[in-house]
Amino acid sequence: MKLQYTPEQQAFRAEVRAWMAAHVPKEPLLTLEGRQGYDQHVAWERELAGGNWGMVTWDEAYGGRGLNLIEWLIFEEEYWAAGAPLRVNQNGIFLLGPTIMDVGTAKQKARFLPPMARGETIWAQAWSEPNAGSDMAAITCRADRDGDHYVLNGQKTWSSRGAFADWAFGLFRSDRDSKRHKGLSFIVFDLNSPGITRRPIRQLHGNPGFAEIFFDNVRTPVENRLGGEGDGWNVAMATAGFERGLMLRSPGRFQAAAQRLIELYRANASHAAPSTREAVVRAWSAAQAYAYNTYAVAADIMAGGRIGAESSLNKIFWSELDRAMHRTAMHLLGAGAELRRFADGAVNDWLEGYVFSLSGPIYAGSNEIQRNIVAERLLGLPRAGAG
Amino acid sequence: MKLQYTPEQQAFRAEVRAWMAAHVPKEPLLTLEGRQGYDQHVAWERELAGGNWGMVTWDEAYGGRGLNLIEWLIFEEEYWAAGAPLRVNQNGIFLLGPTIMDVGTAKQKARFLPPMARGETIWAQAWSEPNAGSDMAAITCRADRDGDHYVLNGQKTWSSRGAFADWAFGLFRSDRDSKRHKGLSFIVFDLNSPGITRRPIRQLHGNPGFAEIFFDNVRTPVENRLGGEGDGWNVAMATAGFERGLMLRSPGRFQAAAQRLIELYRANASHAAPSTREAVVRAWSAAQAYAYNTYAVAADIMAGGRIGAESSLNKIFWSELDRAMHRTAMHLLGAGAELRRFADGAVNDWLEGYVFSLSGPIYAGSNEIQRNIVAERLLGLPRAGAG
Amino acid sequence: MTYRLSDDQRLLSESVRAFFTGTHPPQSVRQAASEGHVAATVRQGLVEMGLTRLLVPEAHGGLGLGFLEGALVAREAGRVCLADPLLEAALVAAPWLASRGQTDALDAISEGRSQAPLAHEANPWVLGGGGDRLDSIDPLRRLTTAPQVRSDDALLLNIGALMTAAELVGLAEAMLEQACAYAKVRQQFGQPIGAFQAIKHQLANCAVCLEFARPVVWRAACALQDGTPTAPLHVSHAKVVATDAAWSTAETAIQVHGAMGYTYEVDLHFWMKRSWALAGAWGHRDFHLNRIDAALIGGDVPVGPSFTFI
Amino acid sequence: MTYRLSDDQRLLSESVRAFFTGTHPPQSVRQAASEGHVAATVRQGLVEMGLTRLLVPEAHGGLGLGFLEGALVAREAGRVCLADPLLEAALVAAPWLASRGQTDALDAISEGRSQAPLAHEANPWVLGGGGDRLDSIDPLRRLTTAPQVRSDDALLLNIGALMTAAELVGLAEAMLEQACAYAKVRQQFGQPIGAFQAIKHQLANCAVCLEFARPVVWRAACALQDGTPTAPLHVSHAKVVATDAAWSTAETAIQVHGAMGYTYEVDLHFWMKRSWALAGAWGHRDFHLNRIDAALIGGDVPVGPSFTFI
Repeated sequence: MKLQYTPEQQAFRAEVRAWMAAHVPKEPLLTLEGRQGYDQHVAWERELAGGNWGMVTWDEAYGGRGLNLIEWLIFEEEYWAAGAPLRVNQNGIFLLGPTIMDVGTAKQKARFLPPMARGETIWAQAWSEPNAGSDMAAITCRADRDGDHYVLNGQKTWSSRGAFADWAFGLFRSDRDSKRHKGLSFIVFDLNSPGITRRPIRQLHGNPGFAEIFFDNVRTPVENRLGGEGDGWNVAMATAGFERGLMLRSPGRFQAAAQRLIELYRANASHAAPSTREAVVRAWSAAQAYAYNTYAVAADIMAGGRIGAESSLNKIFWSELDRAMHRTAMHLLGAGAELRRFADGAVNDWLEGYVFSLSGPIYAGSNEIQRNIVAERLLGLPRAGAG
Repeated sequence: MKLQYTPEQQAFRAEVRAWMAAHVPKEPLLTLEGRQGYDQHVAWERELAGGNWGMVTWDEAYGGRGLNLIEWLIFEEEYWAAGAPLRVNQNGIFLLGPTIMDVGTAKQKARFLPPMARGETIWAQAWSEPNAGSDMAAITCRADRDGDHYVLNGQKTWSSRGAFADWAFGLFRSDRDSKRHKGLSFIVFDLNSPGITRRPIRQLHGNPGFAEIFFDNVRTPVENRLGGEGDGWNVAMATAGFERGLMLRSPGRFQAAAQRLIELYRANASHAAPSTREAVVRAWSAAQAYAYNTYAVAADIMAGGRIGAESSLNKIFWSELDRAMHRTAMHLLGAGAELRRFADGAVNDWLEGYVFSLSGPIYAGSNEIQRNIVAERLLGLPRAGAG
Repeated sequence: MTYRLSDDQRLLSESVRAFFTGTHPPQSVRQAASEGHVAATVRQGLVEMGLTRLLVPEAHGGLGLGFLEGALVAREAGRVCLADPLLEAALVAAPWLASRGQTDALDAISEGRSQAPLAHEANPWVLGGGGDRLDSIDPLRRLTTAPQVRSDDALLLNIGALMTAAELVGLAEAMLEQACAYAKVRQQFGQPIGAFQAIKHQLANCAVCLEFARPVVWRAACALQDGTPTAPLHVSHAKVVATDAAWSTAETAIQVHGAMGYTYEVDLHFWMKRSWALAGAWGHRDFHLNRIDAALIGGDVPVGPSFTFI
Repeated sequence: MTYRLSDDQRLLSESVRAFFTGTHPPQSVRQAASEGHVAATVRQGLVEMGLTRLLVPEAHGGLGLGFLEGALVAREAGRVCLADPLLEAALVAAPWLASRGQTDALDAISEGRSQAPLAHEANPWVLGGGGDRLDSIDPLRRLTTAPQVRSDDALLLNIGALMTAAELVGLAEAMLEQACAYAKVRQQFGQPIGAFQAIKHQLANCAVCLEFARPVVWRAACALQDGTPTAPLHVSHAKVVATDAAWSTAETAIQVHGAMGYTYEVDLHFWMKRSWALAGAWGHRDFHLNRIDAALIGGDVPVGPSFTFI
């Protein structure tokens, strides 16, 4: 254990901080769920890429800087400290990217990673289906082999970024006779392929969000398969491990929220209940604990470890922390909590954040599924018989 | 809705209060789990009976006062306000008594109720078996018919008051070929019958508590069966409804604890965390809500209703309230929380109470079972298939 | 001492429930949200049912009922997420104006012509007043900055908080029912998700929360009606437990619905948004918590088993 | 920046764990409780393993290791519910005395002859001192009122709180393991109770709690070792999360054990009692919560993403 940064790391932090101070948009961008906000966020990805910040851990050949995970964490800390926008390409850089790095061929890496790092190709995920949510092994979308192509048919849903993104990835049943986890293949595809229809889903706050994707004999070349045919479940689980584990939610985001919450508390201390005060203290405590844990996971990976079922602990923790922090803010706002914009015209981003936080315990594998994974894989409890 | 007491009810409250002030022991009794404390508590039952307070709701013919449930609640309020001892005969007066009243024959009522009200017969319960705890339908203790007797064999365990009580009641399998809920009979028996061996179980704090009861060809007359042969499950469920519902834990006990907790808070306010302060407020709030709900249940019963699965809501609420209140007190006591006796020699009854409160979510049907009942019987959710 | 609704009170609840069920299905909520105002037929129905003059004194042509009856109707309004500010006008403004002898506005409320927006320092914005429009997360709350009347009178706050608490109870009940209904039909892993203990126990916790919130609200209504000196304490108690019940039921209900609960297509969000809004209305959660705290820890309210009804 | 135990630190943990597992089974806890003192062989083993002089400076014949190594050993002591006041003497008193140049008592600690009971205003009673005996719920804590030394020095409190936090982590880990082991074998309704989601999810919650408590404790140990100015904040953070983890795991573990958990026969209670006792030792939970509160809300500790390591 050595909890000091090297001079090089400190210099790197200063470099990130200076760049962000010069480039982060002064005004918040519109929501990336709408066309206009999406375009703003894509432009921001390209601005980041201009500074060579697309994905700092990747090799320079792929548009990165070849940095290690500690430096990635420093980058993320300064990114969130600067109040920089959400990453519209997170499905690409944080989920698919590491998977390609892990199981992709040299050709696939060269083809997919650089445009991802440059923000030229924005990625959607396409995991769920109407009857395969928590039970993802119930997938029925088909990928029938036809020579050097797969022909995709079926329906995906809850595709984040699905409305506007360029490409997507998901699991398809490449063996028609297979059941459950077997016979699935991990396939990436161009969202503008003939035969694809996308329909944005209107979210509870009235804006479009994720999308449904319908496949009608969509042809995608076999070289767009990641990993072996029929090995898609394992490839996806590795992706899910990254998603829930290290990268999907880096700690800086929660530390920034805790910091803002402390400020909000100070401004409203006179009418806050005791439990609200302590919830503010707990927000900082939990965000810090999450950061420490992330540094520990990063150090483990750097020492040759892999993220396993521990990522489920992470998913439970950050999603419930995020919801709790925003709930506390709503209590502090009191009568103003319900306003989408305050009287001074400022957006009530605590309210938006609270609504968004409600998706945390649901998406990327519901917390009920995560608790099953923790219990069965980490604690060794038996799978259910009749229960 | 009419939330004022009548002058008669107020006069009754004054009468209870005056009697309690004159009779409640000035020094706390020893724990009723030990021989000496048990005897003290039995003496107290007889003193209560001397004032005709054994069970105020029963007919005068059975040693009661023929009062209604509102008056019973007033009695209980003043009982707990006076800091009177635990009722060593609660298995009798609150659990078995109402069941006898419900399904007993005139002869059974005349035989069992008056000595119960007079504190002459103290009752133990004998529900659980080593392999039938939460899963009570797994009972294997047998009651084989032999003429006008049942011959009891098997083992019961976790029998509260089992070590010293005079009589006990429980479920026995009277149909050898039956399974699960069928073929059980509800039988009461003299704990001093030949063939019975009792073994006190040492509880975690080192004192004896509940007991194991071993049956070796114990003969008990058929007239000691309550309800029909094979109908024991239904009779027991009625008892369990009373237990979990109205009578097992009357609100006064929790209101008294909340009152003491507020005093403890005031004495320790300077070093209490904000959440502890709010937990104190919540203790009063929850104890009051529990009291209101009990008055509502009492009014429903007086209007001809019966307690059903709602009693499971009650059980969950009071058991978690009790644990939360004592946990809060432990936080307030700080360094002193661990002491069995404080430096001044006073017993740390918050610690004792905390330890006792841990049994609340376990006994009388674990809270997991209660939540299943609520979900299935009140909310109509399906029983588990593969779960 | 009878902690039980009278036959008349039960009949009132049942008939209002039947009326709302028939005339105000979720579709009317959806329609009011998209059109920006409630259908005229809904308002007309409220007038015809006598709900707008429920708490108007008989001397002014009203039904002259009390706060408990008002709270029972507010709960029903919550159950259907009523797309009309009935609560603010008929259940809060009317009885307060009447109690202050300001009877001029009562006819307009009775006839459904006025929302009589009243503001209080703990409830700064009003439904349907003048001034600037504010944008609430609840599309059915047309908030504005300029009230018709502003008063910081304590009774006004207490009536507002009580009725809001009752509406929150109704909202929570409805959200629990919606979640249970979904859990019975949504299949995953070859069975309805409601068969899983993880789902069952979360929903059971909501039922516990509600079971012990309802009687607190009725008790507060009686205390306010009876002029009990500690009525403000009981009103705050009601607002806190009702807010907690609605808030936790909302979080559970959306969790049970999974991604479906995050869509506009499922009705749940209307009820959630109303709950979030009402948590802050007529004294927010922390305001009422602090009022209980001040009475119990700082104050001299008698506590203990002898004081169930103080 | 490496948030990872070194190979030496891992080896230390593993060898201490192996040693305790071999020499200090639950039976020795039970025996110490019934006999009123720990077996002499246990103490002798601690001395022979070098654990009594782990934090004694090399100049005084010790191993001269740091607070993180001490915390790792304290955690192992918690895992086995060590029936010896090793923590108070060797992990708290020794390094504090050494830091204050009071080296006279170090030999006695190293040789296992002294428990060197030290008191602090936040930890008023001591293990094995003189004066009156106090009766702890933990039968293995022989509390007395008269310390050998009393100091209200902040470093003493911080060392005591850190080591206690580490022991609490070990206690929680052990209770979670005991509950899981029981849930795998106890059958009800035809299957192990650990197959029920209601049990699984409660235990999973404990695992989450622990996963995010451990790194806070190691971070506090490093901060104290490095002399970081904000070390007291980190120590309080560690004590709070470790206390919460142990307390909630204890409540879950007894619930999973059902009535069996309420018996003396099952080992769990020794671990629970130690947890309850340590929650109050070296600054109780509320004391440390208030210390964090004062630093964050009242103070000027820098917070935010740039200040993970302050």
